[in-house]
Amino acid sequence: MIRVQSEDFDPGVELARFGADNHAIGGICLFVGLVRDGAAEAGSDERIGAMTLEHYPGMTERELERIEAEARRRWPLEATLIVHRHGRLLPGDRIVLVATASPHRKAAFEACEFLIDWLKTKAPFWKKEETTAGARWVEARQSDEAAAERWRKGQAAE
Amino acid sequence: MIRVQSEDFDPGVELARFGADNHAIGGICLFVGLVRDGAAEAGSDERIGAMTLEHYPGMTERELERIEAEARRRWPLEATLIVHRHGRLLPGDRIVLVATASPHRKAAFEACEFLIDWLKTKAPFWKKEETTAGARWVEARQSDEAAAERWRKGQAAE
Amino acid sequence: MKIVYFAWLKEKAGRGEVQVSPPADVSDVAALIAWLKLQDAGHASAFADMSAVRVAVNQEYVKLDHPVAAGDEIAFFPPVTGGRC
Amino acid sequence: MKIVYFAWLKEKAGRGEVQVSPPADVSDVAALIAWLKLQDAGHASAFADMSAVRVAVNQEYVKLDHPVAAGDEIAFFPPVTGGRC
Repeated sequence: MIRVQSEDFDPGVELARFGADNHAIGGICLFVGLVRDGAAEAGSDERIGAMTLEHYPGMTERELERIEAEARRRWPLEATLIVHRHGRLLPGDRIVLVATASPHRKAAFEACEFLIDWLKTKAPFWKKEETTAGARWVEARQSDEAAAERWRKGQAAE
Repeated sequence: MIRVQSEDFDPGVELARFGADNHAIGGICLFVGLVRDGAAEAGSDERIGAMTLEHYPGMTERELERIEAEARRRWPLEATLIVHRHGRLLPGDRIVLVATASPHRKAAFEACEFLIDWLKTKAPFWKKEETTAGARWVEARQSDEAAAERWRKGQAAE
Repeated sequence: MKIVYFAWLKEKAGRGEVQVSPPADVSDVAALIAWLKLQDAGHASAFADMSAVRVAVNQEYVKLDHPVAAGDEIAFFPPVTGGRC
Repeated sequence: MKIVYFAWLKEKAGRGEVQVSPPADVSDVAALIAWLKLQDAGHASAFADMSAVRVAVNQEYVKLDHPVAAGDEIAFFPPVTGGRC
Protein backbone atom coordinates (compact mmCIF):
# COMPACT_ATOMS: atom_id res chain seq x y z
CA MET A 1 0.00 0.00 0.00
CA ILE A 2 1.08 3.54 -0.87
CA ARG A 3 0.21 6.84 0.76
CA VAL A 4 1.53 10.33 -0.03
CA GLN A 5 0.38 12.98 2.40
CA SER A 6 1.34 16.23 4.09
CA GLU A 7 0.00 15.12 7.52
CA ASP A 8 2.15 13.26 9.99
CA PHE A 9 1.64 9.51 10.47
CA ASP A 10 1.83 7.33 13.57
CA PRO A 11 4.29 4.45 13.04
CA GLY A 12 2.71 2.54 15.93
CA VAL A 13 -0.74 2.70 14.37
CA GLU A 14 0.67 1.72 10.97
CA LEU A 15 2.57 -1.18 12.51
CA ALA A 16 -0.44 -2.38 14.52
CA ARG A 17 -2.55 -2.88 11.41
CA PHE A 18 0.32 -4.04 9.21
CA GLY A 19 -0.05 -7.72 8.38
CA ALA A 20 -2.43 -8.20 11.31
CA ASP A 21 -3.72 -11.77 11.68
CA ASN A 22 -1.55 -13.09 8.86
CA HIS A 23 0.15 -16.07 10.49
CA ALA A 24 2.36 -16.70 7.47
CA ILE A 25 4.45 -13.70 8.55
CA GLY A 26 7.65 -14.54 10.40
CA GLY A 27 9.24 -11.09 10.34
CA ILE A 28 8.28 -7.46 9.90
CA CYS A 29 10.89 -4.87 9.02
CA LEU A 30 10.02 -1.21 9.35
CA PHE A 31 12.05 1.88 8.55
CA VAL A 32 11.20 5.44 9.55
CA GLY A 33 13.15 8.35 8.07
CA LEU A 34 13.34 11.55 10.10
CA VAL A 35 14.50 15.13 9.49
CA ARG A 36 17.96 15.27 10.98
CA ASP A 37 19.18 18.41 12.71
CA GLY A 38 22.76 17.73 11.74
CA ALA A 39 25.51 19.71 10.14
CA ALA A 40 24.60 20.27 6.48
CA GLU A 41 27.86 18.73 5.26
CA ALA A 42 30.76 17.04 7.01
CA GLY A 43 33.10 19.72 8.28
CA SER A 44 30.51 22.49 7.90
CA ASP A 45 29.14 24.80 10.58
CA GLU A 46 25.81 25.06 8.80
CA ARG A 47 22.79 23.60 10.56
CA ILE A 48 19.56 22.48 8.97
CA GLY A 49 16.50 24.39 10.18
CA ALA A 50 13.45 23.25 8.25
CA MET A 51 13.11 21.50 4.91
CA THR A 52 10.38 21.51 2.33
CA LEU A 53 9.63 18.43 0.27
CA GLU A 54 8.08 19.20 -3.09
CA HIS A 55 6.70 16.34 -5.17
CA TYR A 56 4.97 15.57 -8.46
CA PRO A 57 1.40 14.60 -7.53
CA GLY A 58 0.24 11.64 -9.59
CA MET A 59 3.67 10.62 -10.80
CA THR A 60 4.86 10.15 -7.20
CA GLU A 61 2.12 7.62 -6.47
CA ARG A 62 2.77 5.89 -9.78
CA GLU A 63 6.50 5.53 -9.10
CA LEU A 64 5.94 4.35 -5.53
CA GLU A 65 3.48 1.71 -6.73
CA ARG A 66 5.98 0.59 -9.31
CA ILE A 67 8.75 0.31 -6.72
CA GLU A 68 6.44 -1.62 -4.41
CA ALA A 69 5.47 -4.00 -7.23
CA GLU A 70 9.15 -4.56 -8.02
CA ALA A 71 9.84 -5.49 -4.37
CA ARG A 72 6.96 -7.95 -4.37
CA ARG A 73 8.29 -9.48 -7.58
CA ARG A 74 11.74 -9.99 -6.05
CA TRP A 75 10.93 -11.18 -2.52
CA PRO A 76 8.21 -13.35 -0.96
CA LEU A 77 6.30 -10.56 0.80
CA GLU A 78 3.02 -10.90 2.64
CA ALA A 79 2.55 -7.13 3.03
CA THR A 80 4.24 -3.85 2.07
CA LEU A 81 3.58 -0.25 3.02
CA ILE A 82 5.08 3.08 1.95
CA VAL A 83 3.92 6.34 3.55
CA HIS A 84 5.71 9.49 2.35
CA ARG A 85 5.08 13.03 3.47
CA HIS A 86 5.53 16.27 1.52
CA GLY A 87 5.49 19.92 2.56
CA ARG A 88 7.48 21.78 5.19
CA LEU A 89 9.07 19.63 7.90
CA LEU A 90 11.12 20.44 10.99
CA PRO A 91 14.04 18.58 12.62
CA GLY A 92 12.73 15.45 14.33
CA ASP A 93 9.69 15.23 12.03
CA ARG A 94 8.93 11.93 10.32
CA ILE A 95 9.39 11.97 6.51
CA VAL A 96 8.82 8.44 5.35
CA LEU A 97 7.81 5.02 6.58
CA VAL A 98 8.55 1.79 4.74
CA ALA A 99 7.47 -1.62 6.02
CA THR A 100 7.68 -5.17 4.73
CA ALA A 101 6.41 -8.49 6.07
CA SER A 102 7.68 -11.87 4.97
CA PRO A 103 7.86 -15.45 6.20
CA HIS A 104 11.64 -14.93 6.51
CA ARG A 105 13.57 -12.12 8.14
CA LYS A 106 16.20 -11.83 5.45
CA ALA A 107 13.58 -11.13 2.79
CA ALA A 108 11.87 -8.58 5.05
CA PHE A 109 15.17 -6.72 5.65
CA GLU A 110 16.30 -6.78 2.04
CA ALA A 111 12.96 -5.69 0.62
CA CYS A 112 12.65 -2.87 3.16
CA GLU A 113 16.10 -1.51 2.35
CA PHE A 114 15.44 -1.93 -1.37
CA LEU A 115 12.22 0.10 -1.09
CA ILE A 116 13.86 3.03 0.67
CA ASP A 117 16.94 2.94 -1.59
CA TRP A 118 14.93 2.95 -4.81
CA LEU A 119 12.43 5.45 -3.51
CA LYS A 120 15.28 7.89 -2.87
CA THR A 121 16.41 7.90 -6.48
CA LYS A 122 13.17 7.20 -8.36
CA ALA A 123 10.24 8.82 -6.57
CA PRO A 124 9.87 12.46 -7.71
CA PHE A 125 10.56 14.35 -4.48
CA TRP A 126 12.81 17.40 -4.21
CA LYS A 127 14.09 18.89 -1.04
CA LYS A 128 14.78 22.50 -0.22
CA GLU A 129 16.70 23.01 2.99
CA GLU A 130 16.57 26.10 5.13
CA THR A 131 20.00 26.32 6.72
CA THR A 132 21.79 28.94 8.78
CA ALA A 133 23.50 29.91 5.49
CA GLY A 134 20.22 30.35 3.58
CA ALA A 135 17.78 28.19 1.63
CA ARG A 136 18.85 25.90 -1.19
CA TRP A 137 17.69 22.97 -3.26
CA VAL A 138 19.52 19.84 -2.26
CA GLU A 139 21.42 18.06 -5.00
CA ALA A 140 21.09 14.34 -5.61
CA ARG A 141 23.65 12.44 -3.59
CA GLN A 142 26.15 10.00 -4.99
CA SER A 143 25.66 7.79 -1.94
CA ASP A 144 21.95 7.46 -2.76
CA GLU A 145 22.80 6.54 -6.35
CA ALA A 146 25.26 3.93 -5.13
CA ALA A 147 22.72 2.48 -2.67
CA ALA A 148 20.13 2.17 -5.46
CA GLU A 149 22.67 0.75 -7.91
CA ARG A 150 23.29 -2.19 -5.61
CA TRP A 151 19.81 -3.50 -6.40
CA ARG A 152 20.04 -2.92 -10.13
CA LYS A 153 21.20 -6.42 -10.97
CA GLY A 154 17.94 -8.10 -10.12
CA GLN A 155 15.88 -5.60 -12.08
CA ALA A 156 13.23 -6.85 -14.47
CA ALA A 157 13.94 -6.36 -18.17
CA GLU A 158 12.00 -3.31 -19.23
CA MET B 1 18.41 -1.34 26.15
CA ILE B 2 17.61 -5.00 26.80
CA ARG B 3 14.44 -6.66 28.07
CA VAL B 4 13.68 -10.37 28.47
CA GLN B 5 10.11 -11.09 29.45
CA SER B 6 7.25 -13.56 29.12
CA GLU B 7 4.63 -10.83 28.58
CA ASP B 8 3.80 -9.50 25.14
CA PHE B 9 5.11 -6.08 24.10
CA ASP B 10 3.55 -3.33 21.97
CA PRO B 11 5.85 -2.40 19.06
CA GLY B 12 4.02 0.92 18.65
CA VAL B 13 4.65 1.90 22.25
CA GLU B 14 8.29 0.81 22.01
CA LEU B 15 8.73 2.77 18.78
CA ALA B 16 7.05 5.89 20.17
CA ARG B 17 9.58 6.22 22.97
CA PHE B 18 12.54 4.98 20.95
CA GLY B 19 14.94 7.82 20.26
CA ALA B 20 12.25 10.38 21.05
CA ASP B 21 13.43 13.99 20.76
CA ASN B 22 16.88 13.03 19.49
CA HIS B 23 17.22 15.16 16.38
CA ALA B 24 20.51 13.55 15.41
CA ILE B 25 18.52 10.50 14.28
CA GLY B 26 17.90 10.26 10.54
CA GLY B 27 16.62 6.71 10.42
CA ILE B 28 15.05 4.11 12.67
CA CYS B 29 15.02 0.46 11.69
CA LEU B 30 12.80 -1.94 13.60
CA PHE B 31 12.35 -5.67 13.25
CA VAL B 32 9.62 -7.76 14.85
CA GLY B 33 9.82 -11.56 14.75
CA LEU B 34 6.58 -13.50 14.95
CA VAL B 35 5.58 -17.14 15.42
CA ARG B 36 4.84 -18.39 11.95
CA ASP B 37 2.07 -20.90 11.34
CA GLY B 38 3.87 -22.46 8.40
CA ALA B 39 4.74 -25.93 7.36
CA ALA B 40 7.44 -27.24 9.69
CA GLU B 41 9.81 -28.05 6.86
CA ALA B 42 9.68 -27.46 3.15
CA GLY B 43 7.70 -30.27 1.59
CA SER B 44 6.25 -31.36 4.90
CA ASP B 45 2.57 -31.59 5.85
CA GLU B 46 3.34 -30.82 9.47
CA ARG B 47 1.99 -27.57 10.87
CA ILE B 48 3.34 -25.67 13.87
CA GLY B 49 0.83 -25.29 16.70
CA ALA B 50 2.49 -23.58 19.64
CA MET B 51 6.14 -23.21 20.58
CA THR B 52 7.85 -22.81 23.92
CA LEU B 53 10.98 -20.69 24.24
CA GLU B 54 13.20 -21.74 27.12
CA HIS B 55 16.10 -19.50 28.10
CA TYR B 56 18.96 -19.23 30.58
CA PRO B 57 18.01 -16.39 32.92
CA GLY B 58 21.00 -14.17 33.65
CA MET B 59 23.15 -15.45 30.82
CA THR B 60 20.52 -14.38 28.29
CA GLU B 61 20.62 -10.76 29.46
CA ARG B 62 24.40 -10.86 29.55
CA GLU B 63 24.68 -12.12 25.98
CA LEU B 64 22.09 -9.65 24.69
CA GLU B 65 23.95 -6.78 26.34
CA ARG B 66 27.16 -7.99 24.77
CA ILE B 67 25.57 -8.19 21.31
CA GLU B 68 24.11 -4.71 21.74
CA ALA B 69 27.50 -3.33 22.80
CA GLU B 70 29.13 -4.92 19.76
CA ALA B 71 26.59 -3.24 17.46
CA ARG B 72 27.26 0.13 19.07
CA ARG B 73 30.97 -0.40 18.60
CA ARG B 74 30.56 -1.11 14.89
CA TRP B 75 27.96 1.46 13.84
CA PRO B 76 27.17 5.06 14.81
CA LEU B 77 23.98 4.35 16.76
CA GLU B 78 21.97 6.86 18.75
CA ALA B 79 19.72 4.20 20.32
CA THR B 80 19.27 0.42 20.39
CA LEU B 81 16.58 -1.82 21.86
CA ILE B 82 16.16 -5.58 22.14
CA VAL B 83 13.00 -7.07 23.66
CA HIS B 84 12.81 -10.88 23.69
CA ARG B 85 10.03 -13.03 25.03
CA HIS B 86 10.21 -16.51 26.53
CA GLY B 87 7.54 -19.05 27.45
CA ARG B 88 4.74 -20.59 25.40
CA LEU B 89 3.76 -18.69 22.25
CA LEU B 90 1.09 -19.26 19.60
CA PRO B 91 1.12 -18.59 15.84
CA GLY B 92 0.95 -14.85 15.21
CA ASP B 93 2.47 -14.02 18.62
CA ARG B 94 5.41 -11.61 18.75
CA ILE B 95 8.72 -13.21 19.83
CA VAL B 96 11.34 -10.50 19.53
CA LEU B 97 11.74 -6.82 18.72
CA VAL B 98 15.03 -5.25 17.66
CA ALA B 99 15.38 -1.55 16.90
CA THR B 100 18.26 0.75 15.97
CA ALA B 101 18.48 4.50 15.39
CA SER B 102 21.31 6.22 13.53
CA PRO B 103 22.00 9.42 11.63
CA HIS B 104 22.17 7.29 8.46
CA ARG B 105 19.76 4.68 7.19
CA LYS B 106 22.41 2.21 6.05
CA ALA B 107 23.87 1.99 9.56
CA ALA B 108 20.39 1.56 11.06
CA PHE B 109 19.58 -1.30 8.67
CA GLU B 110 22.91 -3.07 9.04
CA ALA B 111 22.99 -2.82 12.82
CA CYS B 112 19.39 -4.04 13.12
CA GLU B 113 20.05 -7.08 10.94
CA PHE B 114 23.31 -7.74 12.78
CA LEU B 115 21.50 -7.70 16.13
CA ILE B 116 18.87 -10.23 15.09
CA ASP B 117 21.40 -12.45 13.28
CA TRP B 118 23.78 -12.61 16.23
CA LEU B 119 21.00 -12.97 18.75
CA LYS B 120 19.78 -16.06 16.92
CA THR B 121 23.08 -17.88 17.30
CA LYS B 122 24.44 -16.44 20.55
CA ALA B 123 21.59 -15.69 22.96
CA PRO B 124 20.75 -18.83 24.99
CA PHE B 125 17.18 -19.54 23.84
CA TRP B 126 15.89 -22.97 22.87
CA LYS B 127 12.70 -23.67 21.09
CA LYS B 128 10.34 -26.61 21.46
CA GLU B 129 7.69 -26.83 18.77
CA GLU B 130 4.33 -28.49 19.15
CA THR B 131 3.49 -29.76 15.69
CA THR B 132 0.76 -31.96 14.31
CA ALA B 133 3.41 -34.73 14.41
CA GLY B 134 4.26 -34.18 18.12
CA ALA B 135 6.54 -31.96 20.19
CA ARG B 136 10.24 -31.67 19.54
CA TRP B 137 13.24 -29.49 20.27
CA VAL B 138 14.25 -27.48 17.25
CA GLU B 139 17.79 -27.94 16.03
CA ALA B 140 20.04 -25.01 15.24
CA ARG B 141 19.69 -23.99 11.62
CA GLN B 142 22.52 -23.78 9.15
CA SER B 143 20.91 -20.67 7.63
CA ASP B 144 21.11 -18.90 11.01
CA GLU B 145 24.78 -19.85 11.32
CA ALA B 146 25.44 -18.50 7.84
CA ALA B 147 23.59 -15.26 8.58
CA ALA B 148 25.67 -14.72 11.72
CA GLU B 149 28.90 -15.68 9.97
CA ARG B 150 28.45 -12.82 7.53
CA TRP B 151 29.14 -10.35 10.37
CA ARG B 152 32.10 -12.27 11.78
CA LYS B 153 34.77 -10.31 9.90
CA GLY B 154 34.28 -7.07 11.78
CA GLN B 155 34.34 -8.76 15.18
CA ALA B 156 36.52 -7.33 17.92
CA ALA B 157 39.56 -9.37 18.89
CA GLU B 158 38.67 -11.21 22.08
CA MET C 1 0.53 20.52 -24.45
CA LYS C 2 1.01 21.12 -20.74
CA ILE C 3 4.49 21.84 -19.36
CA VAL C 4 5.14 21.43 -15.63
CA TYR C 5 8.24 22.36 -13.63
CA PHE C 6 9.48 21.34 -10.21
CA ALA C 7 12.05 22.51 -7.67
CA TRP C 8 14.62 25.03 -8.97
CA LEU C 9 13.41 24.57 -12.55
CA LYS C 10 10.09 26.00 -11.42
CA GLU C 11 11.87 28.96 -9.85
CA LYS C 12 13.98 29.60 -12.96
CA ALA C 13 11.04 29.15 -15.34
CA GLY C 14 9.09 31.58 -13.18
CA ARG C 15 6.00 29.38 -13.03
CA GLY C 16 4.90 25.85 -12.10
CA GLU C 17 2.94 25.05 -15.20
CA VAL C 18 2.10 26.50 -18.58
CA GLN C 19 0.06 25.50 -21.62
CA VAL C 20 2.00 25.82 -24.88
CA SER C 21 1.28 25.17 -28.55
CA PRO C 22 4.65 24.78 -30.29
CA PRO C 23 4.83 24.45 -34.07
CA ALA C 24 4.36 21.02 -35.64
CA ASP C 25 8.08 20.38 -36.16
CA VAL C 26 8.57 20.31 -32.37
CA SER C 27 8.10 16.56 -32.26
CA ASP C 28 10.39 15.39 -29.46
CA VAL C 29 11.59 16.54 -26.04
CA ALA C 30 14.88 17.97 -27.35
CA ALA C 31 13.05 20.10 -29.93
CA LEU C 32 10.57 21.24 -27.30
CA ILE C 33 13.39 22.39 -25.03
CA ALA C 34 15.08 24.26 -27.90
CA TRP C 35 11.79 25.96 -28.68
CA LEU C 36 11.09 26.83 -25.02
CA LYS C 37 14.56 28.41 -24.64
CA LEU C 38 13.66 30.86 -27.41
CA GLN C 39 10.47 31.95 -25.64
CA ASP C 40 11.98 33.81 -22.67
CA ALA C 41 15.05 34.27 -20.46
CA GLY C 42 13.58 32.16 -17.67
CA HIS C 43 13.42 29.09 -19.87
CA ALA C 44 16.82 29.81 -21.34
CA SER C 45 18.26 29.84 -17.82
CA ALA C 46 16.31 26.76 -16.64
CA PHE C 47 17.63 24.66 -19.53
CA ALA C 48 21.18 26.08 -19.59
CA ASP C 49 22.64 22.93 -17.98
CA MET C 50 20.76 19.89 -19.24
CA SER C 51 22.90 17.49 -17.19
CA ALA C 52 20.83 18.53 -14.14
CA VAL C 53 17.44 18.23 -15.86
CA ARG C 54 15.22 15.15 -15.90
CA VAL C 55 12.13 14.76 -18.08
CA ALA C 56 8.85 12.89 -17.76
CA VAL C 57 6.20 12.66 -20.45
CA ASN C 58 2.77 11.75 -19.13
CA GLN C 59 4.39 10.96 -15.78
CA GLU C 60 6.92 8.47 -17.16
CA TYR C 61 10.66 9.13 -17.14
CA VAL C 62 11.86 9.56 -20.73
CA LYS C 63 14.98 10.56 -22.67
CA LEU C 64 15.40 13.63 -24.87
CA ASP C 65 14.46 11.81 -28.06
CA HIS C 66 11.05 10.83 -26.71
CA PRO C 67 8.19 12.11 -28.94
CA VAL C 68 5.84 14.82 -27.68
CA ALA C 69 2.39 15.64 -29.04
CA ALA C 70 -0.58 17.88 -28.35
CA GLY C 71 -2.33 16.78 -25.15
CA ASP C 72 0.87 15.46 -23.51
CA GLU C 73 1.97 16.50 -20.02
CA ILE C 74 5.71 17.18 -20.10
CA ALA C 75 7.51 17.64 -16.78
CA PHE C 76 10.99 19.07 -16.18
CA PHE C 77 12.75 18.65 -12.86
CA PRO C 78 16.15 18.06 -11.23
CA PRO C 79 17.34 14.58 -10.18
CA VAL C 80 15.21 13.50 -7.24
CA THR C 81 16.34 13.98 -3.63
CA GLY C 82 14.74 12.24 -0.69
CA GLY C 83 15.20 13.06 2.97
CA ARG C 84 18.71 13.15 4.41
CA CYS C 85 18.42 9.86 6.24
CA MET D 1 29.41 -26.69 42.14
CA LYS D 2 26.04 -26.11 40.55
CA ILE D 3 25.15 -27.88 37.31
CA VAL D 4 22.27 -26.54 35.19
CA TYR D 5 20.69 -28.08 32.09
CA PHE D 6 18.47 -26.66 29.38
CA ALA D 7 16.22 -27.94 26.61
CA TRP D 8 16.57 -31.64 25.78
CA LEU D 9 19.63 -31.96 28.03
CA LYS D 10 17.37 -31.11 30.95
CA GLU D 11 14.92 -33.80 29.86
CA LYS D 12 17.66 -36.42 29.46
CA ALA D 13 19.37 -35.48 32.70
CA GLY D 14 15.99 -35.74 34.41
CA ARG D 15 16.38 -32.40 36.22
CA GLY D 16 17.07 -28.72 35.57
CA GLU D 17 19.76 -28.24 38.16
CA VAL D 18 21.77 -30.19 40.67
CA GLN D 19 24.49 -29.50 43.23
CA VAL D 20 27.48 -31.83 42.90
CA SER D 21 30.82 -32.24 44.68
CA PRO D 22 33.09 -34.19 42.35
CA PRO D 23 36.52 -35.35 43.52
CA ALA D 24 39.42 -32.90 43.32
CA ASP D 25 40.86 -34.40 40.10
CA VAL D 26 37.75 -33.22 38.23
CA SER D 27 39.38 -29.95 37.29
CA ASP D 28 37.98 -29.14 33.84
CA VAL D 29 34.71 -29.43 31.91
CA ALA D 30 35.74 -32.62 30.08
CA ALA D 31 36.57 -34.34 33.37
CA LEU D 32 33.31 -33.14 34.90
CA ILE D 33 31.32 -34.62 32.01
CA ALA D 34 33.18 -37.93 32.29
CA TRP D 35 32.43 -38.01 36.03
CA LEU D 36 28.73 -37.07 35.54
CA LYS D 37 28.28 -39.86 32.98
CA LEU D 38 29.28 -42.37 35.65
CA GLN D 39 26.66 -41.08 38.08
CA ASP D 40 23.51 -42.26 36.29
CA ALA D 41 21.96 -43.35 32.99
CA GLY D 42 20.33 -39.94 32.45
CA HIS D 43 23.67 -38.20 32.38
CA ALA D 44 25.19 -40.93 30.26
CA SER D 45 22.43 -40.39 27.70
CA ALA D 46 22.58 -36.57 27.86
CA PHE D 47 26.30 -36.56 27.09
CA ALA D 48 26.32 -39.41 24.57
CA ASP D 49 26.73 -37.04 21.60
CA MET D 50 28.95 -34.14 22.64
CA SER D 51 28.75 -32.52 19.19
CA ALA D 52 25.30 -31.25 20.15
CA VAL D 53 26.27 -30.00 23.63
CA ARG D 54 27.40 -26.46 24.45
CA VAL D 55 28.89 -25.42 27.79
CA ALA D 56 28.94 -22.23 29.83
CA VAL D 57 30.87 -21.71 33.04
CA ASN D 58 29.54 -18.88 35.17
CA GLN D 59 27.36 -17.82 32.22
CA GLU D 60 30.19 -17.55 29.70
CA TYR D 61 30.53 -19.89 26.73
CA VAL D 62 33.62 -22.08 27.21
CA LYS D 63 35.37 -25.07 25.63
CA LEU D 64 35.81 -28.52 27.17
CA ASP D 65 39.26 -27.75 28.54
CA HIS D 66 37.97 -24.83 30.62
CA PRO D 67 38.74 -25.27 34.36
CA VAL D 68 35.94 -25.86 36.84
CA ALA D 69 36.06 -25.31 40.59
CA ALA D 70 33.83 -25.40 43.64
CA GLY D 71 31.32 -22.54 43.54
CA ASP D 72 31.13 -22.47 39.73
CA GLU D 73 27.86 -22.62 37.84
CA ILE D 74 28.29 -25.00 34.90
CA ALA D 75 25.55 -25.05 32.26
CA PHE D 76 24.98 -27.68 29.55
CA PHE D 77 22.65 -27.02 26.64
CA PRO D 78 22.16 -27.61 22.91
CA PRO D 79 23.17 -25.02 20.28
CA VAL D 80 20.78 -22.09 20.61
CA THR D 81 17.69 -21.74 18.43
CA GLY D 82 15.71 -18.55 18.05
CA GLY D 83 12.27 -18.18 16.58
CA ARG D 84 11.58 -19.41 13.05
CA CYS D 85 11.59 -16.00 11.46
